[in-house]
Amino acid sequence: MEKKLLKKDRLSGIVKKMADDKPVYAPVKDEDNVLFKILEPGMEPLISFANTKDAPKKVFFPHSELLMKYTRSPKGMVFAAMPAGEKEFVLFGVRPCDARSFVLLDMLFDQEKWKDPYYIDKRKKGTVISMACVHPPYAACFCTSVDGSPTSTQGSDIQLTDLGETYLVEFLTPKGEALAPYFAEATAADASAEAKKQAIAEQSAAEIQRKIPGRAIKPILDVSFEHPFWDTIAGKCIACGTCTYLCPTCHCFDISDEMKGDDGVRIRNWDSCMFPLFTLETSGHNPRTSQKQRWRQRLMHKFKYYVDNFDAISCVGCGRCVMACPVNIDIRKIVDDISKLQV
Amino acid sequence: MEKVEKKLREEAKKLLAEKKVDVVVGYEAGTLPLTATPVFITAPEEADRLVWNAFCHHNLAKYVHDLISANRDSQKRLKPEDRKRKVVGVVTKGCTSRSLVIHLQERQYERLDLSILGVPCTGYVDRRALAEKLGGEEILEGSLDGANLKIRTASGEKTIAVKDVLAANCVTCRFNNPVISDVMLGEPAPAMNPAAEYAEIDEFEKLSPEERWAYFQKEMAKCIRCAACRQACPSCYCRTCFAEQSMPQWVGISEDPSDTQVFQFMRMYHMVGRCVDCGSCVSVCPMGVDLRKFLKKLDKDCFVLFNQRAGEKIDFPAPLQDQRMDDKEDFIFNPGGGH
Amino acid sequence: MSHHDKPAGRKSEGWEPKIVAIVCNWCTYAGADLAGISRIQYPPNVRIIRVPCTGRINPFYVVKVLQAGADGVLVSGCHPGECHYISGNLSARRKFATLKSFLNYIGIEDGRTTFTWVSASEGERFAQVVKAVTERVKALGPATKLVKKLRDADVAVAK
Amino acid sequence: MQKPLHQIAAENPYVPMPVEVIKIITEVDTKDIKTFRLAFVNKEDEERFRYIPGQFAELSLYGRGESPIGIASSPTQKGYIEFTVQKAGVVTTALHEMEEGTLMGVRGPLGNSWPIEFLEGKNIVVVGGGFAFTTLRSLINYMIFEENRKRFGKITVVYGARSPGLLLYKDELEAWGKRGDIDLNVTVDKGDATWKGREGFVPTVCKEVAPSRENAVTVICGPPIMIRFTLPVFFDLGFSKENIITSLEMRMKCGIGKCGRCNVGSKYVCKDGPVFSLAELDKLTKEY
Repeated sequence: MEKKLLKKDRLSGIVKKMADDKPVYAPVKDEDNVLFKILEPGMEPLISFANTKDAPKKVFFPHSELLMKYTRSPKGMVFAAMPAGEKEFVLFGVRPCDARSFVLLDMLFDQEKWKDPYYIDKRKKGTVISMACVHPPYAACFCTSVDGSPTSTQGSDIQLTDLGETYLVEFLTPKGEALAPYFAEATAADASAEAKKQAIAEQSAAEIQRKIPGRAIKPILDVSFEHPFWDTIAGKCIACGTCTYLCPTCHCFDISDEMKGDDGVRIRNWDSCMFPLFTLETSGHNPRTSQKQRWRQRLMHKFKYYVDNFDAISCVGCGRCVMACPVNIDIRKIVDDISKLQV
Repeated sequence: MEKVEKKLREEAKKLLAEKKVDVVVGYEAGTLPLTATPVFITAPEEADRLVWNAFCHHNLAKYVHDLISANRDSQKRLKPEDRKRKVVGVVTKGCTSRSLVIHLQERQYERLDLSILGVPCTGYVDRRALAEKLGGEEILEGSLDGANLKIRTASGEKTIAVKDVLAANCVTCRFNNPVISDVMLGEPAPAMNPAAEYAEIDEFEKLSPEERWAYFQKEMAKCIRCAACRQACPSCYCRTCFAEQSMPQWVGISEDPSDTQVFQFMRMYHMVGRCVDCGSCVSVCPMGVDLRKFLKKLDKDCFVLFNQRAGEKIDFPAPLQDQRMDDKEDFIFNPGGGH
Repeated sequence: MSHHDKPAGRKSEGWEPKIVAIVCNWCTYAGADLAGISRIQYPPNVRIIRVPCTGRINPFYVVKVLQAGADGVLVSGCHPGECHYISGNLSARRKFATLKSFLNYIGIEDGRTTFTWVSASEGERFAQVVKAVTERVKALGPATKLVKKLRDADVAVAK
Repeated sequence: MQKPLHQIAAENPYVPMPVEVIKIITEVDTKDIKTFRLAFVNKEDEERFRYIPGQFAELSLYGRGESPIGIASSPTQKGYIEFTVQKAGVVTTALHEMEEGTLMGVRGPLGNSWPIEFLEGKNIVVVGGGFAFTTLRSLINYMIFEENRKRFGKITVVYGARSPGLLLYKDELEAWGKRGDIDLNVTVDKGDATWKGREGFVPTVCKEVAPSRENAVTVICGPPIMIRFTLPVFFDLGFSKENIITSLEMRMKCGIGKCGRCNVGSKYVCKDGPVFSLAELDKLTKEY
C-alpha cells in the first residue's frame, strides 16, 4: 500500500477539512480529560496527546445504543422503526493499542454464525486513522506483552508516524486509501522514511520496560480455576465498573426497554462483569456471588476464554485500568503473580 | 508522619499477635508512583506493609462495613451461640471515623466489632490537582520528601509542595483528627481551614438557577455510570441500590442525560446528614465529576437547618432519623401570605 | 414522533400545566374532598395521588414525577402537630426541606415544587393552594429540566 | 428505505418477530405457571423459525424487555409455538397479565438443542421435575410423533411434581399414558384425596423403574436438588456421563453469545448450550 510524507503542521488542517465533509471523531481536550468527540466547527483535534481517557470502542459499540423502536397499539407491541444506518465517518487519533482492540472486538461481534449488525455497520462505515506511539505514552503501557506494539497497524486503515519534521502516512486498506485525496499535498515516501519508522518501532518498543507474561499464563489458568490465589486479589475491589467501562476490549452489555406514553425503545447499554447484578437470576440464584469470582471471570475472560475461543488475548495493554482503578488493582501484577503460581 | 507510620505498624502487629482483631484494614504502597492502596493485614508479620502518608485517600470505613456484613452473612445458618464476631482494626483518619460513627448510628454493627487505630491527618494529595500542576505529564517516579513531592517526568525533575495539591475537602476540613478512636497514633494534627468550608457553596448559590442548572448538566454529562462513587462511599451500603431495582425501576440504566442526572441527584440526596466530605467519590471518579459541589450543599443545609454535622456525635441520631416540632419550615408554601 | 409528544414550546398556545399532587389521606385529601363538596372552584390541572401520610412519601416520588415530565409537584399533608401518625409529617418536613433546597440548588425553578399543609377542614385553603401553584407553574412554562426524552429512531419500517 | 419487517428480523438477530397470543392455558393450581400459544403474524417468520426440541427463544413484551424461555411445543405441532412460563420477574409477570389476542415478539430459535441425531436409535429415558419439564415435553412430543417414533427405541418417562396440582400438561400426560409405546411414570411428592397415581420423589422412582443402560441415554431436567439426587441413581445403573444430558439455566440477554453474561468457562450457555452432557459439564467451570 501507498506511503507518503506529510508536513507536520498540515495535519490539523486536514483533519478539520475531513470534519467539514463527514463526522470525524478525534481526541479533544474536555476540561481535564482527553476524550474522543465528534469535531464540531471551531474544535481543535489534539495532535499531541498521550491517550484518551475513554476507549474508542464507544464509536463502534456505544455506551447506550438504540436497537429498535416500537409502539403500543390496543393489541400490544408493534414494531415501529430501526435506527438509521450509520453514515461514513472517520475515527482519528487512535493509538495502535486501541486500534487493535477493534480487531479483537470483530472476532466476537462478527462471527460466522451470529453477526451483530449494529457493530458491523459502524465498523464498515468508519475509517480508522491511528497515530503510532513514538514513545510509549504511559509508564503503565504494556502492549508488547499482549501481542501488540507501539507501532502496530492492526485495526488501522491509515497510520501516521511522527518522523520529526514530517508524518509518515501509511495507507493500509482500501478504506484508508479512499481518504488519500485529503492528503493530496503529501509527497511520496522513500525508503529512508520507512527505515526511520522501523527504527522508531524498535526504539519505542524497547522503551516499554514493563513486561507481563501475557500468553504464558494461559496453561496455568487452564488448571487453576480453584486455586486459592484468587482469594487474595479482589478483597479491596469495590465492584465498580471503571476498569470495564474504560477498557477498549470489554464488551459485555445489557438490553433494556424504556417507554413513554405509547412509544417504546429497546436500548443496549454497557454492562460490567464487576457488578454483582450482572449474573443475578430472577430466582435469586447468582452463579458469581463474590468479587473474587467476578475478578477471576474478568481475568480468565481476557487471558484464557478469549484465547480458547479466538486464539487472542482480549487485552491490548493500554494501561487504562491500571491507571484508573480507584483502589489500584493492577492487572499487570496479577498476571505476574499468576505466572508464579505452583499448579 | 513516619513516626505515626512506625507506631501504626507496631500497634497493628500487637493487635494481631494478641488476637484482639481478625484483620487490620489499612493502606500500603500502590503499584504506581505516589499512590497508596487499601490492604487487609491478617498476620502480625505483614504489618510492616502498612503505610500512612499523603496518598492515603480511601475512606476505609467502606471495607469495615463490607467485612462485618460478609462475616455476619456467612454465619446466618449457625446457631447464635456458635457465631463468631469478626473484629476489624481500621486505620482511621477524621473522615473515616465519622463514617464509622454513621454506621454505628445506623446500627450497622457494634462498637465492639471495631478497633480504631486513629491517625492524625493533614490532608491527602488530589491526583487531578497534581496532574494539572504537572501539565498532564506522566509521573515516572516520585517520592515524598517532607512537605514536598519530588517527581520525575519525561521533561525532568520537579518539586511540588503537598499543600498546593491537597484535595479541596482536605483544605477546609473541620475533622482532620478522628472523633472516636481506641488508640491515637501521634499527636493531633493542626487544624485546617474550616472557616472556608462553605465558601464554594455560598458562591454557587449566588448564581442564577439557569447557571446552576447548566453546571449541573455539564458535570453530570461526564458521568459514565460506572458507579465508582457509590461503591467507594461508606454511606452507600444498601444491599440493593435503588438504581438497580427492577420493580419498580427508579432510573433507567442507559447513558441518558436525564437518567444520569436523576441517579446522581438521588444518590447524593441519600447523603443528607450522611456525607462526611471524605472526598472518596471524587477521588475515585474516573471522569472527574465535581460531586463535591453538590454534596457539600447537603452538608451545609444540614448544619443550617438542623445544626448537625454528619457523624460528629455517636450518641445523636442522624438528621433524617430525627425531627423536632420547632424545625424551621420557611419553605412551606402559604397562599395568601406569610411565605 | 408520535402524536403523543407534541413539541411544547415555551408557554406555547393552549399549553396547560400538568401538576401532580401527592397528598396525605387524613388531612389534605379530605380537604380536597371538602373543596369539592363545597363546590369551591379551582383549576383542573392537578392530578392527585393519595398516600397514607406525607411521611410515607419517598423523596424519589417528587424527583420521579419531574423526570416523567410533570410541570409541577405539590406535596401536602397535615399541619405539624396534627399528623394521624403523630410525627409522620415532621419527618417529612425534614426530608422536604432538604429536598427542595437541593432541587433549587441544582437549578430546578423554585415554583416547580411546592410543599404545604392543608387540613381536612381547609377546603378553601386547598383551592387557594392549587390556584396559586397552577399560576406559579404557568408562569414558569413547560418543564424541561430532568425531563426524560426517549431516544429517537428515524427509519420507519413497513408493517 | 423501507424494508418489510420479516426481512429485517431475518438479517438482524436482535429484532423480534411479531406473534399473537392465541391461547393461554393456566397449568397449575397456584396459577403462576401458564402456557402461552403464539402464532406468527408474518408467514415468512413462521417459515424461518425452524426449531429443534431443547432450544429456547427470547419473548419480548412492550416496555418490559425480554426473557429467555425454553420452547415447550414440538416442531411437529404446526401453526404455533408454545412457551410455559412461571411468573417471576418483570417480563414474566407482565406476560401473566396478558390476554389472548395480545401482540408481542419472539426472537429465536436460540441455543443448541437436545442432540436428536445422537438420540436416534437409542432407548431414551426422560427425567423431569416440576416446572423444568417444558423442553422435555417438546422432546417427548417430537419423538412420539408418528413419523418419528420408529427413529427412537424404548421411551421411558419419569416426571414428578410436588403435588398433583403442580403437574404440567395434565391432558397430555393422560394421553401419553394411554399409548402403548411410552413407559410413563408420573409421580408426586405427596398426593391428595383424588390422586391415584404414584407417590414418591423422582430419584426414588428412577431407582424403581431402573431403566437399562443398554443403548440408552438419559435426558434430565429439573430443580438442582432433584438433579443432585437423581444423578447417583443413573451412575449406579451404569449410565456414563456422555449418556446423561441436561440443560442449564443462566441469566441471558442477547441469546447469541455477545453480551457476555451467560459465560461459563469458554462457553456461552446461550449459544454453545443450554444443552450439555455431564461429560461436557465436567469440563466447564462450576459457575452456573
